[in-house]
This record gives sequence, structure tokens and C-alpha cells, in this order.
Amino acid sequence: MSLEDIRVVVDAGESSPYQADALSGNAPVLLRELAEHVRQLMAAGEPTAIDLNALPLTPADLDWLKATLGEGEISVTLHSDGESTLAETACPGVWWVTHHNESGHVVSRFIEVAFVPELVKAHPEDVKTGLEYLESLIFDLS
Amino acid sequence: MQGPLIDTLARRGVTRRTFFKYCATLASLMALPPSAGRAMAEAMAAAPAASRRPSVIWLPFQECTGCTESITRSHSPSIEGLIFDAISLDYQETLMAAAGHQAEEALHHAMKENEGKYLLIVDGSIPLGLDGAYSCIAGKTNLEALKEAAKGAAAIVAMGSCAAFGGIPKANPNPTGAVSVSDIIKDKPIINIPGCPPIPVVMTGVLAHYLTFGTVPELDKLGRPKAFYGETIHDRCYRRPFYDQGKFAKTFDDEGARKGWCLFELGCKGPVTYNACATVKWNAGTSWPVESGHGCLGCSEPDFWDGGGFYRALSRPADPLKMAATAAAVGAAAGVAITFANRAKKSSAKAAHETVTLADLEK
Amino acid sequence: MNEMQFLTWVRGPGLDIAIGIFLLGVLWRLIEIYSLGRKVDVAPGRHRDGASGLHTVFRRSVPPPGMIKRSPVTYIGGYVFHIGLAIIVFLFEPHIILIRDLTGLSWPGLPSQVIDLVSVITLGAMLVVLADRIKNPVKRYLSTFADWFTWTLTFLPVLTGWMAVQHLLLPYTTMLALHILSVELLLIVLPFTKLFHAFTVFGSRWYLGKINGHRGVPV
Amino acid sequence: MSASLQKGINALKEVIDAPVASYFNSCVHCGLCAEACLFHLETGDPKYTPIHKLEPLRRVYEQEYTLLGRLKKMVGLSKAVTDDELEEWKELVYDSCTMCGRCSMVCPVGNDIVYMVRKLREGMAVSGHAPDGIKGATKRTVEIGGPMGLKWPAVANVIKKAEAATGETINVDKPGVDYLVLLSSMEIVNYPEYLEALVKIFKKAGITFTLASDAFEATNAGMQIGASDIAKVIVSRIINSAEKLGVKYVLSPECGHAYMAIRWEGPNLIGRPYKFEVRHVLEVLEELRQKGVLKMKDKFKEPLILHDPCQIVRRGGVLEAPEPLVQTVAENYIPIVDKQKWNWCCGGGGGASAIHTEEAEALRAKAFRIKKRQIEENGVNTMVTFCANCRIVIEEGFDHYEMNTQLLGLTELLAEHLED
Amino acid sequence: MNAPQRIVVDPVTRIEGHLRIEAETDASGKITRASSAGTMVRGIEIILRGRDPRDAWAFAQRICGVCTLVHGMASIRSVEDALHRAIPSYSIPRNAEIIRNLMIGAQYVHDHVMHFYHLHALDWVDVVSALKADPKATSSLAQSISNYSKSSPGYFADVQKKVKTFVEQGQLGIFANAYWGHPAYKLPPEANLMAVAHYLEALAWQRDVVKLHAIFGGKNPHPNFVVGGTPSAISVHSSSGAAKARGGQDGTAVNMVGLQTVQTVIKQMKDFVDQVYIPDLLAIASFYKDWGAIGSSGGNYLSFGDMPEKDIWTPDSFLIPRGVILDGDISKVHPINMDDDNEIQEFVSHAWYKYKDGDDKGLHPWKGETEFNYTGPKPPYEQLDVDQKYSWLKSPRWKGKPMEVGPLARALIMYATGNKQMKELVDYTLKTLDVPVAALFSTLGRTAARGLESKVIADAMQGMFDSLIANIKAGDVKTFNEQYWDPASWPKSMKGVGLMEAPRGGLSHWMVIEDGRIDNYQAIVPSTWNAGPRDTAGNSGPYEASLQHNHVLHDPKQPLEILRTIHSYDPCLACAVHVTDPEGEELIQVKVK
Repeated sequence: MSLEDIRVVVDAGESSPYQADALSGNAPVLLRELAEHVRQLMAAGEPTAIDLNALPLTPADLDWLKATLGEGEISVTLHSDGESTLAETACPGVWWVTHHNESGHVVSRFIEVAFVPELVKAHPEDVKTGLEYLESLIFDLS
Repeated sequence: MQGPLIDTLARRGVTRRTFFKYCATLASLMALPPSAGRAMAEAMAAAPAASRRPSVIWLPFQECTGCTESITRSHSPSIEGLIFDAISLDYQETLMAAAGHQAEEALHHAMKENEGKYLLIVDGSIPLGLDGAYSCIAGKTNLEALKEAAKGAAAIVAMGSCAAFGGIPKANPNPTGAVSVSDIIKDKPIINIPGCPPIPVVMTGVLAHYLTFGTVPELDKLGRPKAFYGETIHDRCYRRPFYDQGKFAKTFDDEGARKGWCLFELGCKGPVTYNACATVKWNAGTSWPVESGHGCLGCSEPDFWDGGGFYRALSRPADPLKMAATAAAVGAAAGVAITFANRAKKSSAKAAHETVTLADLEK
Repeated sequence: MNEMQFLTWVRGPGLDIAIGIFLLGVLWRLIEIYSLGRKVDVAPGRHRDGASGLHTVFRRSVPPPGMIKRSPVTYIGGYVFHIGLAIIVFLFEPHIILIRDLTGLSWPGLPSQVIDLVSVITLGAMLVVLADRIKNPVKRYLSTFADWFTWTLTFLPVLTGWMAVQHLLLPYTTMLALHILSVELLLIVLPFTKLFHAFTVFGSRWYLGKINGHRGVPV
Repeated sequence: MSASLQKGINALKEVIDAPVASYFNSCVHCGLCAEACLFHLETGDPKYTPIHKLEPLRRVYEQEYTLLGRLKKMVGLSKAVTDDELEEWKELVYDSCTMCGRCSMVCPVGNDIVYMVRKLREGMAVSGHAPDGIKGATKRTVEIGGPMGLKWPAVANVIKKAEAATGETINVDKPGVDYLVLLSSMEIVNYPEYLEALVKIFKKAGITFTLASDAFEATNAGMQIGASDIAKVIVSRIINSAEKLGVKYVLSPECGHAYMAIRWEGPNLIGRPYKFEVRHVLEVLEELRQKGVLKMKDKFKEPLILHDPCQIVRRGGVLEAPEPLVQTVAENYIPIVDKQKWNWCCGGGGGASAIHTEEAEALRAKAFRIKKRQIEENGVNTMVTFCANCRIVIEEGFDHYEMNTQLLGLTELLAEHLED
Repeated sequence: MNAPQRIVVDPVTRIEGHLRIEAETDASGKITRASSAGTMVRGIEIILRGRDPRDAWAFAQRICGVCTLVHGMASIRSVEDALHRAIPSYSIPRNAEIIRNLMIGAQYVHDHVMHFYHLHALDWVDVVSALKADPKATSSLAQSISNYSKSSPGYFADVQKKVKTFVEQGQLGIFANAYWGHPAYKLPPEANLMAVAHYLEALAWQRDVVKLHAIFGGKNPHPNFVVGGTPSAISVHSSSGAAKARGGQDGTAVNMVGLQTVQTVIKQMKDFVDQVYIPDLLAIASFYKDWGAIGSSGGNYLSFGDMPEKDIWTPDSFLIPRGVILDGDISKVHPINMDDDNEIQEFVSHAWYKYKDGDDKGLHPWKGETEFNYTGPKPPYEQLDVDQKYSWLKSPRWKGKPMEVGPLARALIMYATGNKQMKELVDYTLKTLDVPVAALFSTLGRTAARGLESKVIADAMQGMFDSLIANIKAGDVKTFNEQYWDPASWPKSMKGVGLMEAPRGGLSHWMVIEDGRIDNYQAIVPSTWNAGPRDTAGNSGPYEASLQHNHVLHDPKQPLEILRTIHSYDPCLACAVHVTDPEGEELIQVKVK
């Protein structure tokens, strides 16, 4: 059965538990930190990342942060050991990274500041394997 | 990322991306900075792939098998992954096929074959009372079995709070004289992985670390790996902001409980408990005790059983009322006694009074 | 003894002992003091509004005219740290739970950020008051060992409590245990030092008000 | 002679009571009492902090009436009070304390310091550590009849003069009248006008009064020195005489400690209420004013300020009467900032004015600067008061500072401007 | 032929805890006398004394980490029963009862599957033989008995390759030194390979099943409970836009996402039981029909009953009924009176304990006493004196009779009381295997009953979940009764019993409460009923009786037959060890020669 249609009203009041009253106030500070990281990226080309699980953020904080940063042009999905999504935010260079495990649970969450997230780049060793595969395909043709 | 291990993994179809993702997540779980993920990936990738799976011997003493059950719940690495790919689990009573005499033989064979190299895992405490007769396997006391197995071990993992700190058998009044592994073995590196039971991923994670690097991870002063026991539950708890706002659930299903407010008042021991539940969570990240509405019991801390009650808020004292009544009575009695003494003194001062005349003004 | 055992001890037997000595001391001292009694004033009294013991108990909480100007540090510092202590002791959620568990009474608390701020202000005020005790000739002249000792014992619980909440210096468990221990020390010495003014201040003001009120002077 | 330390300690043990115990336990050494003491304020010396003046009493209390104190004394942590120490404290308890009670007004924990000074003096007196000046005054009061050694003939002389000036007959030892009028030695010697004023006013109001040849002196040096037994002897003269004459009221004159002695301490010294009522002259005058009896023919024109004597106002409770009376007679009355129960002492109360050592006089002169400032700040040349002792001390102050200021007695001022 | 001898199996592995079996055989190798001994004791009941009854569940739960839920549950119920006896209006919210039933149900299915594949299967399945199997033939075999998706030849080839690599490396690990090649193994290589594949499948499957415990109890093993309800509040806030935006994740684990996971788990359990467990069970059983005549415990069965439709005080509403069957007569089910001093009793004449009024009397658990009295040999020892005291387990009896508890007991009582589904399942199984009804009372019957019961429970869980959802939809989110939470509000003296059916059988926790503190605590656990030693009258416990029933050992050095029967009970020994009295002083003075 699907639970989609559960429409149980538990709250008498208007506000949801995770709206304004659930914001810890820790999220806005992160924007400053991000700005600093972006400056560093431009100046020294140094990518950085913030581990969102390591910060005392409520789900409401995360919602706020995600909504505030907005959506960018690119999003990448990695299918490996569970799904991972790497989505650029409205601030180019700032990426919202979510790793899921095989059963679909979120296992880690980062904000990465990079021109391209590390994970997206193909590794030379893997490219080498890819080349070998290509050559074998060509060999098969002939 | 180059090295024998990554090559081995690549042959098994594990891409470098997967490995990198695994390391990033592991770093997050271990509360390490994101940059450590990459460093870890490189270090692990460069580690040599062993030709022979290291021998692991698991001895159960005064235990409840919860630790063994827990390790079977580990997702990555999984127990079967460990058994088939990473370790040779040569003795594990709950899982092994052999029994009785043959089981004993397997144990002795493994100890002899891998002398000085095997990893010894112990779950359960060791009773010293009654010369050890409170717990025997194959007619042998746990104490004897532990000493024998420890002799040839490279390192010992005390799995669970019983082995690490004495656990429930040691709880007041400790009827069997239970002690921890480190109370007995002094000459081997011991890694304590407390918890009742420990988090599966922490168990396998520490094993993976030891097997990959061949070294004991950095430990805190209670012998626990800092990576997983470095911060309190409270520090990493998703309900922490509510604590800061002073919003507390007062019962298990009131408004606050439903909204996920802080469980401090319901006796949560999160602020004094060092463990990774809040970040790693349980059963493939499904939930963890605080997320499921019950305060932390503090199970990774020594003697948490005698911490004064699981529903007693941390700021609450044990049982002061009796003491208070007695003290008040004694205080009142003392006061009354002094009153009589003072009255007597004042009366005698009055009795000693001679009417003052002018003469009394001069020396 | 590890830190959890330490905490368990201070929360359990330690607190029992401290509260025991505190209660014992308070009762003993109150009886010791007030059982000395007082002769009835046989001179016919003069009646005037506001001239009574009860009035004075409250009236003395407000500084007399001109005195704040004469001794601003003593008054403002004193007010801030007394009110601060009261807020911290009675409006911090964990403390309310403690009181509820001991007495069954409870009331709403303040958010911990507010308590945090109040703690810092209180600590500041106490430091100012201490500096004044060192600097001001009269206070320095009057001060004995007991004054420095009781200041320390009052300061420590606030400091350790604040540090525990802020996770400073030592692990939370140890700090919390030290905090409770410092409170216990405070409880133990309170009945036997000038800290006992917390109890006798009401008696003293009441006597003052009554003695002067008898002559028709509201003080 | 029989004063001794042991007698002193015994006396202290007798007078320590629950308020004293409560006060000592409440003191937090905040030092605010020093801010209310003119001796500290004018010298800046912290030893004049009021609570510090009570140290010997505190130690006797602690050592005799608290368990911990006894233990401390036993193990040597608390030293016994010695004769030397009391001798050292003589200056603090007598010279530099006028028992004005202003410190009791500011103590945040409510300690009645003056209440305790009064008790400490009991011990000081019988251990032989009272100042010679007050001892002399006491001796003269007991042996001769008044602190200044005056005898009845001097009073009779004043009566004669007053009769001559007013044309009225003044009763002496007459039973059944309304009032027994008391005088203070100082009024007899320095301000005989007081009696004349009284005659005028009482006549107008139709009040009958008498003086008593065996009880004319209102002052009580026994109380000032701190010897209750002696104070009792002195006050008993008045009580006996008044009750013998059967008067309704005894009229306390313009003298601070006299009022305190007769009105408040007397009944407690003899251990029972009187058969008559004690009234201060200003209370009677204010009552007459309200009845419309006191009508002025003209008013005093110069600007003036009022000095409220501590023992009558702050300590005696005659709070409201003085100001309307002054306003009745003075056109330019200027209320000062610290008035009524907040007024500053003249510096010579509580027996201090009787101490004539050089140090005591120098200290009094320093303390007087506070009154001097009040006069200067208000820019007046006239000050009015209603305590003979204050008048003497203030005039001494004027002399010392060579001030050109006029000091008036309130009753006299009223009499002077009274409608004929 | 063999000479008469004594065989010692210690440790008995693939169980929970520490068990020792000593068996005496005659010249034919037939077991004439068997003695079962628990060799480990922790004293949890001593430790519980004087504590807050609300905390007791956490202690009791640590009796066992395998049946991790049951002791916590029984302990909670004992406090609630005490409250209910004192204050009849005391009740548990409906949602909490359903959640508890779901957790118990998941525990059954999880436990039974793990027992079958990981603890019991290796007694019947020869792993080494699996190497010889043809993956294609295995695939056909698998497809012939079930429509389980993982049954391709490639799948079985992979598994076989994995095992092969493993064996070839020469490090057999947990599979080392077993009785591989023992003639009592009768499965063809293909069946062995299929079973090995499912051994691994079941390991992965069980990790998902326990998520149900994680959601309601925070973790597994050792999920959390609370007296008066369940700890996790229900946070389904459909009014909350933000919660919906996050995909239904809300304040606690019991939110939209959590409930969806529970639904998925219930489906996974049912699928695995239907498609893997039951087909494997029947397939393997068909090779071992002879075990239908071996290992009867004597015909006495007891069940306390569980899974209340209404509440625990209304046995009529139980899915699993309460009652006793005597001497194999399933036409009559006898009632049980918990309060009768002469019904449930524990004896210690062969256990290392001492009773004040003599060791030969039985004591009702509320009056139960226990004082350690170790009289066994000083370790290390070779042999126990089984004519004297020889176990840390007591001997529980019902009206003086030993009772077998567990899946077989429950299946028989369900059958006897007319549970339709169980009746159909049992009849179908007997027909499929072509064995008589008497085959139920055996080692085979015990193992089969466990599988059939799993199916009944897994099927029932969907209905329980649906009614939970219906309640939530109707606005009932109550999960906890806060009235009488504070022990200060309790009557001065109370006693209660927490009854439940653990996967291994009838479990009862007996609690006496004085002034809000535990005064006496006694747990009679399934494995004590089954594994306990002989009683005063000399009646063997069920383990012993079963081993004494038709066991002929092929090779005394490889007593596989003993393991089969003992494992058919799913022993749980830490559970069984049972201690109370705090007069610990004398213990230290006990010196054993």
C-alpha cells in the first residue's frame, strides 16, 4: 500500500515543527564561510568542502540552506554503491553533494567549492582502462 | 590513486569513484574534516593487498551474543564480505560449523598456525569469582582461555562494553566478579569498541582500519578509537538545537516528542556519552535511539548501568530525600542543644551582673 | 575513578552529603541565631505607615537616595551578580529539572542562549566586584580570608557551569562533574560563612524595621 | 576601683541578643556603611567604617554564642578580646561614633549598627574604657544633678529671670498640672531664652506646667557612656518626680539624647511603661500650630536652613513636626538635600561633645566640614535647630572655621515672632 | 562396534551462550542418558534488585542479544502487569500494542530464518559437497520449488565460484573442522549449493528486516522500550509543507519515510518466507524424513500465548493461544494459572543453587529464591558428576512435569485450538513429506514448525500494519500512557508477571516491587524449560529426553546427531542462566577441590 495518501493532521496550530521555530540560526553563518571559500577558489584555485553532517543543523536549517543557495545549471548523478547527486547551486562553483547508500539512505552530505567536483573527473587510471576497452572494440571491428 | 589494493578492487569492479565516495563518507562518519577523505583514499589505495587473509579468533565469555548479532548487521563492509574477502574468521562459536572437540581443535590449530599474527576479538566480560567457575567453555575458565589466546595475538579487540569495561555482569553488585579484558591483559595492544552492542559499522570499520594499515588506530584514554568515540552523542545530535533553545519533550508522546525536541529531561545520556550513533546511525542509517524517541542509555561509557537510572535527567541527584530529612533533624537537634547552652550562658552572665555604679567606670 | 564515575559520585552521594550538610547547617545556624531572643520594648510605640519589619525587608532592596552615586560599583555590580545568579540558578532548564525532581515544583525556563549571556554578564560583574574589593580602601580594610574564599566559591559554580555548557577546557562530563562539585562546596560552606546572609538578611532587615518602626521611623 | 575586662565581657554576654546575632551573620563586608559615616567621609580613613567599630562585640558573640566560634577559639583561630584592644577601640566606639544611626539607614542587609554600638558601650564602660570626658559628665550628673555640675539655685535663677521677662509666675513642684517641664543643663547655662519662650506659648495655649526641684535635668550621661544601671538611676529621678506630682505629660526639651533617654530607653530601664506620657516640645508646638494657637506677628526674613538633630528625628521619630513649624516662622526656609531622617550629624552627639582630648576635638572639627558645606552650598547665614547639644557643637564649629553664621533655637525663634 | 562411553560436546556452537552436553551411549552407540549443562552465569537478576522497575527492561534485555527483543518486552510487561493488577484501569495505548506486535513479529521471522540458515542448516547441509554441484541443475531444482528471482545458473555459478576460491585458499575460517563428509549428510550436491547460496542471501536479507526494529526502537540488536507504551512518538504531519518537501522526514523515525520502510520490510519478510525459507525447508526435510521418528521430548508442550489483538490481559484475543498439551494428546488443551503456587515451579536438585527449605522442593517464581551453590569440579575439568548438581540452569516444571516450549509447542496448540491457517499448513506439510502425524513430535517436527509459524506470523503482520495506519489516519497518534509513569504514584507493594512467547518459546519475567523498587526478579526463559537439568523426581529436561529418544551415533567422535536435535530447539543459553539471591557473601568462600 502507499502511504502517499496519509493525511493526518497532528498539529492543531498553523506552524510546522520545522519552520521558523526549528531554525537553529547556524545556517546563515555558513554563507559567510562559503563566500570565503569561493574567494580562495578564485585566488588560489583551491577547492574545499564543508561536511554538513558535522554541523549542528536541523532539517529545517538544511532546507533553508538549500533553498537559499538555489539551483544552478548542472546536476550530475553518480551511480555507484548507491546514488550520489552533485548539483551546482545558483552560485557557480558551489556544489551541493549528497551521497546515498545502496538502500537509498543519505550517508553523507557536503557543500563542495570547486570548479568541478573531484568525484566527477575521470581518473587517468580509469581513462587508461577505457582506452584499452576502446582499442579492444576497434580490434573487434577489424 | 594507485597501489595494489586499488588494483585488486578494480579487478573486482570497484571504480575509483566508488572508492573515493566510500572514503569521503567514512571521513564524515569519523567526524574528520572533508579533506581527510582524500588523504584516506590515497593511503588506503596504496596499502598492499594481502595474499593471505589475516586470521581472526573471536572468543565469547560472559556475553549475550548481541555483539555477534550486531556485526552481522554491518552493511559496508558486510560480515560475509569480511569473511570471504578480508579475514579468516577461524573461531566464532555462534557462526562456526564445527562443534565440541572439533571446534576446540580449530581454535588451537588457528592459534598455532598464526602465532603472533592473529587478531583476537573478545566479547563478554571475564568472571574472576569462584575461581572462574561462573563461566566455562570446554571445562576451561574464561580467564584461562583468554590468557592462552592472548599470548599469541598481535592485538586484541575488546568488542562491546562487557569486554571493554566489564559491562552488565560488572553492574552493581557484580555477583560473579566480572572484569574487562584490559583488567587482565597488560602486555598487548587492546582496542576497546564499547557499546551495548557497538554500532556494526564501527566494529567493521575499526577492523577494516586495522587490517588495512596493520596498526592500532588512535585511541582515547579509555582505549576507544578516537575516530568514532571522539565526540559526544549530544554534540552531533540532530536534536541539539532544541536543547539550545530550551525545548524539551516531557513525555514520550507529547507535542515536543512528536516534533523531535530534546530528550534531556527524559534522561538522555547523550551529553556524557562518546559514540558515533548520531552520525553513523543504526541499521544502514535507518534510525538511532534518539531519533526513535528514547534517550541515549550511555552504553559506550564505563559503568553506565550504575549511572543512576535511564529516565533520570543528568542534572538530577540520586536519592537525597532520606539524607535531607536526617540532616534536617540532626541540624535542628544541634540548634536546640546550642540554644540551651546559650540560654544557660546568658543566664549566668545575668546572674554575675553586679549593679553598675560610678566606681565601676574606673579601673 | 574515571570521569563518568566522578560525575555519578558527585550527582549521587556527593550531592546527598552536600544537601545534608547544607540543611543541617541551615537549621542549626538559624536556631542558634534566633533562639537568642530579644527583650520586648515596653516603651509605648509610635505608629506610622511604612514603619514595620515587613516594609523594611522589601524596602532595603532598593538603594537609599544618593547612595548609587556614592558607591556605583558596589550597587550595580552587586545587583547584576545577584540577579544574574538568581536567573541562572532558577531559570536554566537543567536546574529547573533538578528543582522539580527535588521538590516537585517547576516553572518555565529561559532559552540557553539567554542563560549563556547572563552567565557571562554575571561572571563579569563578579570580577568587577572583586576588583573593587581589591581597590576600594574600605573593602580591602574589611576583607578577611573568608571574603576571598566565599567569592571564589560563588564564582566557581558559575564559571564551571558556563564552561561545561560551552565545552571549554575539559570534556563536558568532567566539567559538569566539577560544576556540581563546586556547587556542593558552596552548599556546604554556605551556612558557616558570610554566605549565610542569604538566610539572615531577611531576619536582619525585619529586626531593623521593627526596632525603628516602634519609634515611628520607616527605614 | 572595680572596672575589669571580665565585667566588660560579662556585660556584652548579657546584651547580645538575636538581632545582634542576625546582624553579624548578615554582614557581607560591602563597606557601604562607611559611605554613611561622616567620620569616614571627612577623614577617608577606613578604620572609621561603622561595622569595623563593632569588632570586639562580634568576636565576643562568635566565641560565646556560636558553636563554630567556640571551636575556633579553642584551636586558637579566634583570639580573645583583650584590654589593650578595647583601649584601642575607645576612639572608634566613642570619639568617632555619635550614634547618629545614619549607617543603619543604608546597610543593604539591614544591620542596625547603632543598636549594636549602644550595646558595645555597655561593655566598654564597665571594663574601664570609656573616655574621661563622658565619665566626668556621668559622675557630675549622678553626684551633683547635671552633667555640667549645675544645682537647683542656677535653675531658680533662670526661672526668676523668665518670670521677670514675661511677667508670669512659673510653678515649681506644683502637683496636678498638665506638664512637667524638663530642661537641659545647656539650656540653663547657654540658652535661658528657651524657658521664656515656653512660658509665652503655654500661656497662650492655656497649658499649665511646673518645674520640679528634684528633677529639672533632662540629660542622661549614663546612657551615653553605656551604663544602663546608671542611666536608670538618672532617669528614675524624673519618673519618680512626675509620678509624685501626678502630671499628665513630661515635656522633653530641645535636647537629642535627653529625648531618647526619657522617651525610649526609660521604660525599658525601669522595666515598665510610665504612668504619664513623654512628649517632645516640638510635637506639642506642632499640635498647637495645627489648632491655630501659634499665630505669628511677623516672620523671620533671612534665608535659613534646618538642622535635624539625629536623636530626635532619625532615632526618635519626631519626623514631621519641625518643618511646618519652621515654615510658619521663616519666610525664606530652604529645604536641604539631606534632611529629616537623612540629615548629617553635627559631629558631637552620643556623648562625643563631652570628650575634650585634642584628638577628639580635631576629629570633630574635621567631621564638622559636612555641616559647613551644607551652609555654604545653600548660601545662607542662618541655621535653625532644636537640640542644645547640637547648638553647642555647631557653634564650636563656626568658631573653629571662623564662620559668620547665626544659629537659632526653633522654640525661641517661634516665641520671638509669636503674636502677642 | 563402539564400547559404551561418555561423549562430551562442549562448546555446543551455533547457539547463543555456553552449553555443554554429556551423553552416555551403549555398545550400539545409542544414547542412554544425556545431561545438559549451562556453564555460564552472570547474575543479572541479582543485579536488578533494588533498581527502578522502569529501567529493568534494559538489564533484562541483555540476557540475550539474539532474541534481543523478548526479554525487554517481557520485563516491560511484568511492570505493566503489576500496575494493572494494582490499578485495573491501567492500559497500554492501542498503537503501542500494534507496534509491539510488529516488533515481536519481525523478531520471530528474523530469528527463525537466521536460525534455519545460519545456526541449524550446517547440521543438514554439507558445504564441501556443494562444490561438486552443477549450477545448471541447481537452477532447475530451485526453479522447480519456488519462483524466487535469484535462481539463474549464472547466479549459482557465482556462488559456487566464491566458495571454491574460498576453499582453495585453504583458509576455511568458520567452516573449518566441521563434520563434512559425515554419512548422515544426505542432500545431493545441488541442494547443498542452493542452501549455501541462501545462507548468504539470508545474511543480507536479515539486515533489512531489523530496520523495523530500528525505526520503532532506535537500533537492533537491543532496541529500546518504555513502560507504558513505545518510545518513539508518531510524527506524521501532513499539514507540514516543509516535512513533505523533505520527503516525509519528520521529528522522529516514525514518520512517512519510516512507515514506508516498515511496509517494505514486511513485504520483504513475507516474500523471503514464501519464496525461499518454506521451499528450502520442505525440500531439505524430504531428505531427512527419518528424523520424524527421532528426538521427541516426551509429549508435554506449553505456550503462554502472544500477539494480542486487544491487550495482554485478554488472552482470548491472542494470535498465538495460551495452554498446555500433555502426553501428546492434542485433543485437549489445559489452562494455565499463573498465580497458583503448585503450577509453575522451579527445582534446583541438580542445579548449582541452594533453597532455604531444602533443595528438593519446587518454588513458585514470585517466591523464588536463589543462592549460588557451586559444587561442580574445579576448572579445568573433563567431566561433570551428572548424578549430583551439574548445571547453572534450574529445572522449571508445570504441575511437576517437564514442558517443551517453542515453535512446536505453539504450532501444536494453535493446531489443537483450531487455527485455520496453521491447520492447513501442518496438514499440507505432513502430506507433502508423506509422514504420519506422530512425526510432529520430533526433531524434524520442531524444525518444520518453526518454518510454518514464520509464515503465519509474516502473513499476519500486514494486517497489523494496516490497522496502525488506519489509526494514524483517524488521528490517533497516542503511543504512551504517561499516567503512573512516576513510581512515586505507585502502590507500595506490587507484583506482576510479564508473559510472552519468545521465538524459542514461553517466557515469563516475575517481578516483585516494593516502594517503587525491584524487590525480587525471576526470569523463566524458554531455554530453561528446554535445557534445564533433571528435577527432584528424576524427570529429564526436554533436551535430555529428546537425546534419549532414538539417537544412535554413527561416530561418537563426530556427534552430528546430537547437534541436530539440540539445534532443533534453537538453544539460547545466556537466557537460560538464572540467578537471584543477593546473599553473595558465602560465594567467595566456596572452594572447589
